[in-house]
Amino acid sequence: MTDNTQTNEPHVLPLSIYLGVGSILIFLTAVTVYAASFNFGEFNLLIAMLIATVKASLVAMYFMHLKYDNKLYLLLFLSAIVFLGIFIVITMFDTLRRGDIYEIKAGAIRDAVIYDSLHITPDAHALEDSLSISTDTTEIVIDTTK
Amino acid sequence: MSQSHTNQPAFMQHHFSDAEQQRESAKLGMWLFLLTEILLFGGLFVFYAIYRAWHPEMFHNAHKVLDVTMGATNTIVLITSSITMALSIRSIQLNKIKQTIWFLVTTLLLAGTFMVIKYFEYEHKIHLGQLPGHYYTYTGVEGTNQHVFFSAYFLMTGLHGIHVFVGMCLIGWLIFKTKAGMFSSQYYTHIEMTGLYWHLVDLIWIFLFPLFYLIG
Amino acid sequence: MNKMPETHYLNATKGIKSWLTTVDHKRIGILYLFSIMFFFFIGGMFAILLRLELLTPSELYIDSDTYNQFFTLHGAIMIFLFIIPAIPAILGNFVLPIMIGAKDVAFPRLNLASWYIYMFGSMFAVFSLVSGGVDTGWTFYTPYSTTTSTSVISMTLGAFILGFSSIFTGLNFIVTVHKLRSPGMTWFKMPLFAWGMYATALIQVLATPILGITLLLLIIERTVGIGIFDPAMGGDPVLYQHFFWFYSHPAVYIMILPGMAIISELITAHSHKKIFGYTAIAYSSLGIAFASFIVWGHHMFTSGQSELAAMIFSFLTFFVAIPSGIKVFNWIATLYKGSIAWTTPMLYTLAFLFLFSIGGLTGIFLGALSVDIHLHDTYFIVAHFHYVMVGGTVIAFLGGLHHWWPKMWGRMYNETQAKIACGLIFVGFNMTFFTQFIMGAKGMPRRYHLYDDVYRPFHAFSTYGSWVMAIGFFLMAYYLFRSLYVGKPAGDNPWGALTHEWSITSPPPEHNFESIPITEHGPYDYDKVVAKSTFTEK
Amino acid sequence: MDTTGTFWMPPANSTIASEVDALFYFILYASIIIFALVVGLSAYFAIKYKRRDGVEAINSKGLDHNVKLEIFWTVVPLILVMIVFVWGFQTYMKINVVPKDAYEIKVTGQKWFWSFDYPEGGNSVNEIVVPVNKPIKLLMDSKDVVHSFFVPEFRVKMDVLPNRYSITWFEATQVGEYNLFCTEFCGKGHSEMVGKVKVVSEEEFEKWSEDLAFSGEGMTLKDFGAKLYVSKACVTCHKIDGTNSTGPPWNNLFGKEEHLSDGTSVIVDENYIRESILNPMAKITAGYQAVMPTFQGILKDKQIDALIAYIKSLQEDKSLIQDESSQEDESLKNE
Ligand code: HEA
Ligand code: HEA
Ligand code: HEC
Ligand code: CUA
Ligand SMILES: [Cu+2]
Repeated sequence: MTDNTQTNEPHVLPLSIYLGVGSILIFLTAVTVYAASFNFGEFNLLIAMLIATVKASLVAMYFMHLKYDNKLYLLLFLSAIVFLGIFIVITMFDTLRRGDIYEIKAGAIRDAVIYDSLHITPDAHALEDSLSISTDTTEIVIDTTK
Repeated sequence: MSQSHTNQPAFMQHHFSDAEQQRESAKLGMWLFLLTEILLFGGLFVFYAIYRAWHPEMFHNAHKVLDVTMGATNTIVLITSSITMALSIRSIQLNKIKQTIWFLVTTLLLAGTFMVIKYFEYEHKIHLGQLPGHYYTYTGVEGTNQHVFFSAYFLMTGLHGIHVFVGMCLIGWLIFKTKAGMFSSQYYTHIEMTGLYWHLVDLIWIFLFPLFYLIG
Repeated sequence: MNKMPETHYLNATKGIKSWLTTVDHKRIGILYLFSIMFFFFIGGMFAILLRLELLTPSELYIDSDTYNQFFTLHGAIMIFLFIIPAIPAILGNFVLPIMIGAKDVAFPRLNLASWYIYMFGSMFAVFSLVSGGVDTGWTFYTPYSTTTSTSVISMTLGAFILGFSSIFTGLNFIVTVHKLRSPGMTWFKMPLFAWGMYATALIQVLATPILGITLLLLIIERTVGIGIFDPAMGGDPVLYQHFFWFYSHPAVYIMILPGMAIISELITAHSHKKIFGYTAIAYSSLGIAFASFIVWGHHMFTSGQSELAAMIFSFLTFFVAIPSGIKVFNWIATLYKGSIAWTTPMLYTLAFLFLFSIGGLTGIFLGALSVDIHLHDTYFIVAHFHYVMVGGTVIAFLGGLHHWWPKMWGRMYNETQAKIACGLIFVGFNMTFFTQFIMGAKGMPRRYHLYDDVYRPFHAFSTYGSWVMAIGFFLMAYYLFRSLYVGKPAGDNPWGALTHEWSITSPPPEHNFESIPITEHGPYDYDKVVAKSTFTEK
Repeated sequence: MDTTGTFWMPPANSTIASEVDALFYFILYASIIIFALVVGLSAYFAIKYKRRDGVEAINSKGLDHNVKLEIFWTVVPLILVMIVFVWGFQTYMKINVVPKDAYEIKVTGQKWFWSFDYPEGGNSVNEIVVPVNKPIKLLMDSKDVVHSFFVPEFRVKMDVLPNRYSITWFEATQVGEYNLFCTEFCGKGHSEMVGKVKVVSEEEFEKWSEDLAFSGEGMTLKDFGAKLYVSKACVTCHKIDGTNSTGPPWNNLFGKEEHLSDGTSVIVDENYIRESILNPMAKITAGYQAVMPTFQGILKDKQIDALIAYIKSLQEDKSLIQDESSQEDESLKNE
């Protein structure tokens, strides 16, 4: 497009940007799959999330044009992430810190009711019998059908 | 800013003073909508995070039953569809209608591929009883409350799948309307908005993939 | 005597169809007015019925199951169908675009869609009402809500759908405020009502999706048993409370911010004085909006959340009090040396200052950890939230309704009757709920059908108060309806106010403005500009 | 219930109570001052500057902000609330940290009654008896939904959660009987899920806990059953005068043909009653909801036998009862 007189003329990015970003994304996918085949212990999560974040930022910045558009959109986008972060972090201040004061087990006392009737047999064909058991033993099943 | 309604293009609505204002409004509205989408999914990410932190071993054991090859293929399929979607917008910006349609069709096909692969994954899990909640009957995972992992898996990929499906409908509609000549480099708001939506769907998958398939 | 304009938005097109397909923000506001007031009436009737039952400590005329459904339906209807949409959807829709000099909201069709979504969602609520009711409390705490046999699903589905209506209204307002302000109206020349609506809309857009996903998870937990909230399935009920309050605490500011926004308008318009501390009020709205997101856990001090989390939440809770205080003090300073007209909207404003201060200050009791341990889930809480919601939001809403009523219909209500109704509501309200502070502090638990005899005098007095209040509301309904037919034409600017909506005819023309207005003076420049009042009682 | 105490608060009968009250009153007085300021000023202005006919706006140029004033009313409330926060938090920690030597009682909440297990092996329902001036630790959990343990006179409240333990403690300072409320909504009987806290002297407690392990020796089975009928809270749902309550009435129950919700019917005999007590969900009587809690683990065999004997004694047509216990006298029926 050479004629740029119109005010609402779009901002056209060169093809190379799209293709370049696209290849990086695919490359990073390969990297993250490869990285997952090693065990970095605690860092597994960190590495995977780091790569995912880079990929997500590329998509947001180039495909979604955040880099070129009104910065208000970027602000909105980030605020969603920030509020989500607040939600997760503060909730974890609860969920991971219960029983700080006491020595008691602050977690669940027993497993979910469905395991009462699940036989631990690594055989997928146990499917049929365990299904029939699990539908008539738990009161929850009865209640929810109402 | 002109207030007169004469010599305004057909797509203009009366309460906007010019096309730029209309376009900007649509875009801001769309971004706000995307923000609500992020938070909607966000609730499920919180679900995932809390339970993963509570049962790290179980999550680790359970994730092994997912098929990394299928997941990775789907990631690549979805990323590619994001590229073609972006390119379709570029084409319409350059007023190349044919090319736009071609890219949109490719996007649609890739989305379809994604859904087919997803279908096979689900099918397999349903067969094995690796299902959420009361329907969980699989016994090959060690740990406590394994069904929670599959609850998270089905909820998150399921909600994502619904979004892909909605996206496919939108893209189909775009193809139809582009053919009918609704869009040009002067006016392509709908394609742009659908594009933003589609990239967001892609973006969410970018996180779902490692969280479920790779590290669990 | 004033004359009504020949054509205006009410008579520009005619027939039911023209109303049901309208995209005019003013008409949509009116549609909301009638539907929301209808549900206010229903919710109010449940309140009167449950107060009647509480007249005596033992069973009077309904059993426990029915009582439980009454307070649940009362709470759920009042919250989801009345107070959250009330001010934004009715008054916001009607005045916000005109105030900022726009011809409509940014997405008129989405606006209409919001109304239909509201009606659709309310249908589910009504359905759950007729299909056996709900008895979980408006909070739907698990695992009770996942095991009770009542229609929890249709009620939560209703709330889920109503959430979308709320989101779309918020989204619309944000874009409208950003993109459709008239030339010359900078952010800091915007009326404070618009600021308040904007801050509210931000919360609506950011918090409501979480409600959506929470209720969805609840429904799925109930049907499939995914094991997130139900302990029998390995879930955690306290986590449900986090999810619920992450939305529902910000939601209480979705309720009060619009109320505060109205008060900011009324207090200047009826004292003809420039608002004190404009910037402080504008920013405090944003401050409240932000702070509202980080205090949700103060509803859970006894729930078994970790002590660390309780401490954080208590600490953060107090920060909401500061911007609220800033607003209150600025309003009082605005009155200083004003020219205060004792109109009905002004009376509501003064009532607001009185009641909201009590409601807000009792919030401080609840934010204090040790005191909340004692007060949690007693009638002290019930009194607190009625003081802020009814004494704050509803009073402000009624003030706003009376303020803009002549603009909406072009006619004035009967001022004398309005003042009597205002007085009845004020007195009845304090009778009903002040007693509840005392019995709450003395240990009367909430959601109790039968209660210990020592609380009897308090309950009885409270019930009498609710009758006084009900009379006030019925009187109001009577004179407001009557004014539509026999009210005197009010003229364009009955209060002599300066914001844009008073510069056009009452009722406004179909497209608000002939040409987009240029904003020359600030919304409250009463020291520079004098607008003559077009209405006198005599 | 004792109605002394202050205008606002019930009597302060635990070590923590007066501390909570002190903060309550601090906030109350501070609030009254702030409230008086807010309402006083606005009323004063509203009257002083009331609009008079003909007079338009008073010249108020320059009265639209004042930085010093604004800082003042930001900082002063901030200081106040921070005092409240720190004070509240300190007491909160005292409410939460259990003293080392506390006497531990296991509390179980269940629709809609409380049961208490003492370390000596005794068990009581809806009545918790504790020694005065001794810290009592409560280890609590729920069998079904969330309940909450609240004793206003002690200022303690703690939710009782299913599938998880929660803990609170108190130390009573006054001998007496206090109300215990459930304050988390738990369904139909929520407002009837009330009990008593009986604070007694050390000696009395000692004696009481010996009695508790009591198994009805020296009593007829039927009398023991009548006692259990009240003390184990059957009375909250089952009447013996033929009226319907949450559960079916007990008089003339034995030997009757009972219709079940699945359409079948059953003759009420010892086995059926036993099953109804231990596994109430197994057979639901038609016309009632499946809300009866299980007493598995709460009632001992002997106690169940006693209850069966008691139910039998409520049968007027003795021909339906074959064994010898029916020959016993009727006079102690309504003890
Ligand atoms: C419109 C709705 C609304 C508003 C505005 C508020 C405002 C506040 N609320 Fe309220 N609240 C509810 C609605 C609302 N609340 C509801 C519905 C519930 C119960 C839900 C349920 O369980 O069903 C609840 C419950 C609730 C609890 C939980 C209690 C419990 O269940 O145990 C708490 C605890 O911290 C709390 C605190 C506060 C605080 C600190 C404020 C503050 O924002 C108040 C700020 C205002 C002021 C402080 C007054 C003005 C300021 C001054 C005059 C300046 C001077 C002030 C100081 C020096 C302090 N509220
Ligand atoms: C906006 C919110 C709102 C409003 C306005 C009210 C209004 C009232 N509420 Fe309440 N209430 C709640 C929200 C609200 N409430 C919530 C959230 C709960 C908690 C529920 C739970 O525990 O889950 C609750 C609980 C609650 C309880 C505690 C129940 C319990 O715990 O056991 C009580 C008891 O007294 C009560 C009483 C009242 C009364 C007497 C009114 C009166 O003010 C009502 C007066 C209104 C009328 C009489 C209607 C008249 C209207 C008209 C005639 C139409 C007018 C038309 C025009 C003006 C055009 N409410
Ligand atoms: C929370 C209320 C509640 C309490 C407490 C309660 N029950 Fe019940 N009970 C019921 C209900 C409801 C039924 C009928 C539904 C059913 O069969 O489960 C019932 C049924 C029964 C039946 C069968 C009666 C028939 O007509 O079929 C017996 C026997 C019984 N209960 C014994 C007891 C005993 C013994 C206790 C106390 C130790 C007790 N119940 C406490 C609610 C209760
Ligand atoms: Cu148990 Cu309420
Ligand atoms: Cu809150």
